[in-house]
Amino acid sequence: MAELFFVTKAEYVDRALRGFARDQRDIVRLHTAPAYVRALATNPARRVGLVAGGGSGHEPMHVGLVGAGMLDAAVPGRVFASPHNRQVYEASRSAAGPEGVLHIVKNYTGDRINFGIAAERLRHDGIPVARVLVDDDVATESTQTATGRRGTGATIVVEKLLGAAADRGTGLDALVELGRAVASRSRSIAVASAAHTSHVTGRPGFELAPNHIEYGVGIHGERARQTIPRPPLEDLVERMVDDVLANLPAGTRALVLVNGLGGTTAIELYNVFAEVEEALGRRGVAVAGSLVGTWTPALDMKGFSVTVTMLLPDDGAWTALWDAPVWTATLRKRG
Amino acid sequence: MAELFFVTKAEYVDRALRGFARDQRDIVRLHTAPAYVRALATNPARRVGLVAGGGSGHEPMHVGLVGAGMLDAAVPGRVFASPHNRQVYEASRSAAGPEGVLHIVKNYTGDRINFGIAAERLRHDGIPVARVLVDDDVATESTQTATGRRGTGATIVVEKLLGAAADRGTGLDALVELGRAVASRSRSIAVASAAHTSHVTGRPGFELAPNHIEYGVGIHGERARQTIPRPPLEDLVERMVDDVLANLPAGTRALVLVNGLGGTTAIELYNVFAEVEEALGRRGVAVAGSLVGTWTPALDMKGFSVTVTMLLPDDGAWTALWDAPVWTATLRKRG
Amino acid sequence: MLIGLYLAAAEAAHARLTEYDQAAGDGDFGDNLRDGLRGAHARIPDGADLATETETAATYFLDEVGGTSGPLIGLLLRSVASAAAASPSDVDAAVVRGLTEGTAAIQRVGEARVGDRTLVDCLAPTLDGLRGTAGPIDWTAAATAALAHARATADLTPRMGRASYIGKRALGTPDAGAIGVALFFWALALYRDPASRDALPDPAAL
Amino acid sequence: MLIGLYLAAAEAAHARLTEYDQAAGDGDFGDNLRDGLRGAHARIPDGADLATETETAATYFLDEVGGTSGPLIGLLLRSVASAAAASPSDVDAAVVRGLTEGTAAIQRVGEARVGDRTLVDCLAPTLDGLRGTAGPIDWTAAATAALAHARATADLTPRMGRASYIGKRALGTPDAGAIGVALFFWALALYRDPASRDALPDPAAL
Ligand SMILES: Nc1ncnc2c1ncn2[C@@H]1O[C@H](COP(=O)(O)OP(=O)(O)O)[C@@H](O)[C@H]1O
Ligand SMILES: Nc1ncnc2c1ncn2[C@@H]1O[C@H](COP(=O)(O)OP(=O)(O)O)[C@@H](O)[C@H]1O
Ligand SMILES: [Mg+2]
Ligand SMILES: [Mg+2]
Ligand SMILES: [Mg+2]
Ligand SMILES: [Mg+2]
Repeated sequence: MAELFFVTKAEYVDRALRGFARDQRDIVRLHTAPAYVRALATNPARRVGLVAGGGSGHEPMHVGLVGAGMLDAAVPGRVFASPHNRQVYEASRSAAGPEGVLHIVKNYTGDRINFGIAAERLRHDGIPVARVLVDDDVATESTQTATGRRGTGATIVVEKLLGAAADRGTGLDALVELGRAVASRSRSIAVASAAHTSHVTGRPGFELAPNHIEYGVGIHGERARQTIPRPPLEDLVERMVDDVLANLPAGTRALVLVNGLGGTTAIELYNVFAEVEEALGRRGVAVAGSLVGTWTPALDMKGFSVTVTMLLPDDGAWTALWDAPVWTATLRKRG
Repeated sequence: MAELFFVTKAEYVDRALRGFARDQRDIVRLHTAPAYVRALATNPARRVGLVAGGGSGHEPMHVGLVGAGMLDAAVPGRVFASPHNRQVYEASRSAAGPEGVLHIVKNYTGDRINFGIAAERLRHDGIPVARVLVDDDVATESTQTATGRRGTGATIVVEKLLGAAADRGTGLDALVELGRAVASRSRSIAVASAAHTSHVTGRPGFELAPNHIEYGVGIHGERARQTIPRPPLEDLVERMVDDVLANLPAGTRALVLVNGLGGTTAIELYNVFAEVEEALGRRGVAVAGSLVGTWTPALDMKGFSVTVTMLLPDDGAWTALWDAPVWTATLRKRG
Repeated sequence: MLIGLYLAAAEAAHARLTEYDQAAGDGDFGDNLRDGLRGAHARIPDGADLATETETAATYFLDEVGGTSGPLIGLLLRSVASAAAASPSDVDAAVVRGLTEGTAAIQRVGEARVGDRTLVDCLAPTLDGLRGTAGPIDWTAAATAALAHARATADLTPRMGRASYIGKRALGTPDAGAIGVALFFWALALYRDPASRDALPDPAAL
Repeated sequence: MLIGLYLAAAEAAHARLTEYDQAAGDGDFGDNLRDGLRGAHARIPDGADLATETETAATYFLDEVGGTSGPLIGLLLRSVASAAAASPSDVDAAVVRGLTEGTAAIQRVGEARVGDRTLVDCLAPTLDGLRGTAGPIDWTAAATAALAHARATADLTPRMGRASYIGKRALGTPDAGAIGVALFFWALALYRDPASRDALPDPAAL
C-alpha cells in the first residue's frame, strides 16, 4: 500500500466512498453495510432501475455514473475484486422500479457470479431481474478458456444509452435487447507503457522494458499476450483501430471512447483522440459522439484504450440516447 | 518524448488542442496561429471578458474551463512554458467585452511578462485590461528571490468565482477587487510520491527514494525544498492542512479543492478529501463547497495538492458564485 | 442437526480443502466453508426443523460468506430450505428436489457446465444417480457416489473459476469446491441414518 | 537605417551575447535578438522613415520573437515608433521620450527594478543621464554610457528572470539583455552621426 495515497487506519475503499459521497452529496447517497451508492433523483418515467458494479480502482466507473439519466445505483467491490452479492442484492432492491431491475455487468467470473446470485435472490423475492453483459475487449477474443472477452470501456457507452432509454419508460425486455445490441456493436483494445501501482505490494504490478508497451492489457493489471516495441503513436492508433474494427460489423458512424488507464494525461488522450478520429475517417467512419478522459482506469496504469460503438445503419435513435440529458458526478449533459 | 503518448509527426500540443476542440465542439472553438481556445457561448450580461492561460500539461487548466460561466478564452503555451504574448493579445481582443478584459495569471515570470506585454498592446489599442494574479503555493512563501509564491490550484477557484461574477455584469474594477480578495484568501500545498515523465527526456523529472515524498512540490516538476519520509496519509494531511491554514486568515467556512497532480487516482483523491474534511472540521472549518479531481496536474506526476479558500465571515456571496451555473468541458453545474 | 454434521465434516476436512484450493486457486476455500458453517451453526435456533436450519444457513452463506463458493453454497442451501418448508412430511423427496433446484440455480449463476471442473461436477452426477433410483433413497450410497465424483475432478482440466488460469497444471488434485459439496452428502447420510457412520469414509482423508 | 545599424551590431555581438546568456540562462538571447532584427529588417519598406521602421520592427518583435527579451524589446521599439510618429521634426526629443516610455512599459510588464540585473539596468541609468543634460543630445556619449552601465551588471546578483535561479554564480559576467539594449544606443549614435563610428567601441568586443 505504501505507494498509493490510501488511509492506513481504515478500509480505504470505504474511506474513498465516504469522501465521494460527501463531495457529491447533491447527486448521490452512500449506503453502508453493505456498501452501495444510490442516486438521489429518480426519473418518474423510469419503470426499471439500472444497477451496475464491479471492483474498485476503475473510478469513475461506476459510482461516478450514478445519477439522473444513468445508473440508479452502483455497487463497488474492494480494489479489483467483485462486490459481494449482498451489496448487489440490497442496491437492487433499493433501485428496482415497478418493472424490476437491470444489471449491467462486466464479463468477469466474480462479477457474473455475484450479480447472478443477487438476481436469484431478487427473483426469489418476486422482483424481475435481467442482465446485460458487457464483453468488449478484443484482446481476449479467442482464449482457450470459457471465460470470453473481458468487459472494459464499452460499459460506459452501454450505461449511457440504457440510462437514456430507461428515462423514456422503456420496459425490461426492451432494455435488455438494446443493451445487448449496444454491447454486441462495441469493441475495445487497451495498451500500457507502465503498470499500475499494486494496491497489495505498493510496487508496479509488472515490469516493462523501456520503450515497450503491453498491447492488449487488462484493467486489473492482467498483462497482454504481447509486449511489443513501442511504435510511434500514429502507427499504434492505426493498429488499434484496425483491431477494433475487425471485430465489428461495418458501418459509417460510431461513438468513440478514448479512455485513460489512470496515469495518462488529458493532453495525451487528446493526441490519441485526434489520431483516432482521423484513422476512423480514413476508413469511412465518422465520429457521431465522443468521450475523452479517464473513464475506466486500472488504478494508475499508464496507457489508454480505444472503444468504438458502431452505430446501426438507421442509427436506431442511439445518438439521441447518447445526447440525452445526464447528471452524475462525472458525466453531465444538458440534452 | 518516448514515454508520453504524443504524436511524433506534428506538434503535440497543437494536436491535443485539435483533439480537444473536436471533442468539445459544442462548447469551444479553436483558433490557430496563434493558438487559443474561445467559448462559443457568451453571456450577454458580461461586460468584461475573462482570459487565462499558461503552460500546457496542466489540463483541464485552462482550456477545459472555457465556456459559459467561466473563461471566455484560454491561451495554452507549450508544455510547462508560457504562452506567447501574441496568443494572449489576440485571444483578449476576441474575448474583450464592452468594459474590456480581465487576465487571470498564475505567478510565474514568463506568464507575467507575456500577459503584461499583451496588456500593454491591448491598452495601446484602447481596450481596458486588468490582471488578477494567483499566488497560492505556501511552499514558496519565503524565498530569497523577488518571484513570490507560485500560482497553482487556487486558479480554479478564482476563475470559477470571477466567471460567476462576470455573468452578473460586474465591471472590471469590481472583478479585480473580487479576484484579489479570493486569491488573497486562497492557499495551497502539494506533495508528490513520484515525478512526472519529462516531456523532454521521456524519463522521470527527478528521482525519489522509495517511501519518500516531495513536500511542497511545484507543478512543473520543481522539486520541493524538503524530501521527507512518507508519513501515513492521515498525518500527511494534518500537516498539509496546518501549513495551509497557517497562511490564511481565520474562518469557519471554506471552499476546498483536492487536486490530483496527474498520476493520482480518484480513489486516492477521495481518501484525501475525506481526511481533509475531517481535519478542517477538527479545526472548526466547515466545507462549504468542494472539488475533487485532476484539476491542475503537472503532467503525470503522482501526488496531490490541497487548496483552501477561506470564506469571509459574511460569505460575501462567494458560495452563491461558487454554486452558480457553469458549462465547460470539465466543470459543469446547473446552478 | 444437518448443519452441525456438515460443520463437523468441514472441520475435519479443513486442511485438505485448503491444500486443494491452494493448488489451483487462492487457498481460501477451506476457510470459507468452515467459517461459514461455524457462523451459520451459531445462528440456528435450538430445536429448529430442517427447513429452519437450512434457511438460516442459506442466509448466512448468501450474506456473509466470501469467495466464489460462499454464495453458491448459500443458493444450494436455500433451495433445500424452500423444498423442505414446502413438503415437511417427505424429507427425502424434498431434499432431492431442493438439491436439484439449487444445482440449477448454481449453474444459472456460475454458468459452469458438467466437465468444467467445479462443484457442479459433484452435484450434477450425484443427483442424476439419485433420480435414476426407485424407492427410498440410500443416502449412504449417495454420499459415497458424491465423494467419488468429487475425487474424479482431479482428471478434469479447469475451464471455469480461478483454476482456469492454470489450465492443465491443475490435473492430479481434485477440485476443492467439489469435495466441499460432497461433504454435504456425507452429512445428509448421517442425518438421515446416524448408524451409517461406519459405512462412510473419513472426511479428514478425502 | 536605424534597424539596419542595430542588426549590424547584433550580428557582430552574437557570439558574446550567446555566451553571456549561456552563463546565466539558456543561451538563446543572441539568437533572439539577431534573428528578430533580421526578420524585422527584411520587412521594412524601402525608404521608410524612423517611425515606420521602428513600428515595423516593434510589431515583428512583439508578434514573432520568443524568449523573455523578444517582446520586451518590441515594447521599447513600439514606444520609440509612437513618439517618432508624433514629433517627426524633433527626432532627438522623440527618441528620448520613446525610450523613456518604453522603459516604463518594460518595467510595468517585467516588474524589474533597477539593480535586479536585467536590461533595465542599462536603459534606466542611461536615460537618467540623458534627461539630466541640457541642449542637443550627445549620442556618442550616451552609447558609451549605455555600454558601461550594461557591463556593470556583472557586479549585480540577479533577482529577476531565469538568472535569479543561479544567484551569486552569475557574478562576473554581464547580463546579456543589458548588453543587447546597449547596442541600440550604439546604433542610435551611428544613425544620428555616421561620423561617430571611430569614437564607438567595437560591438564584437563587449
Ligand atoms: N463458475 C463456477 N460455477 C460453480 N462453481 C464454481 C465456479 N467457479 C468456481 N467454482 C467453485 O468455487 C470453488 C472455489 O471457491 P472459493 O475458493 O471460495 O472461490 P475463489 O476462487 O473466489 O477464492 C472451486 O473449487 C469451484 O468448485
Ligand atoms: N523581469 C524582467 N524584466 C526585464 N528584463 C528581463 C526580465 N527578466 C529577464 N529579462 C532580460 O531578458 C534577458 C534574457 O532574455 P532571453 O534569453 O530572451 O529570455 P529567456 O530567459 O526567456 O531565455 C535577460 O538577460 C534580462 O536582461
Ligand atoms: Mg479460493
Ligand atoms: Mg478467494
Ligand atoms: Mg535566454
Ligand atoms: Mg529562452
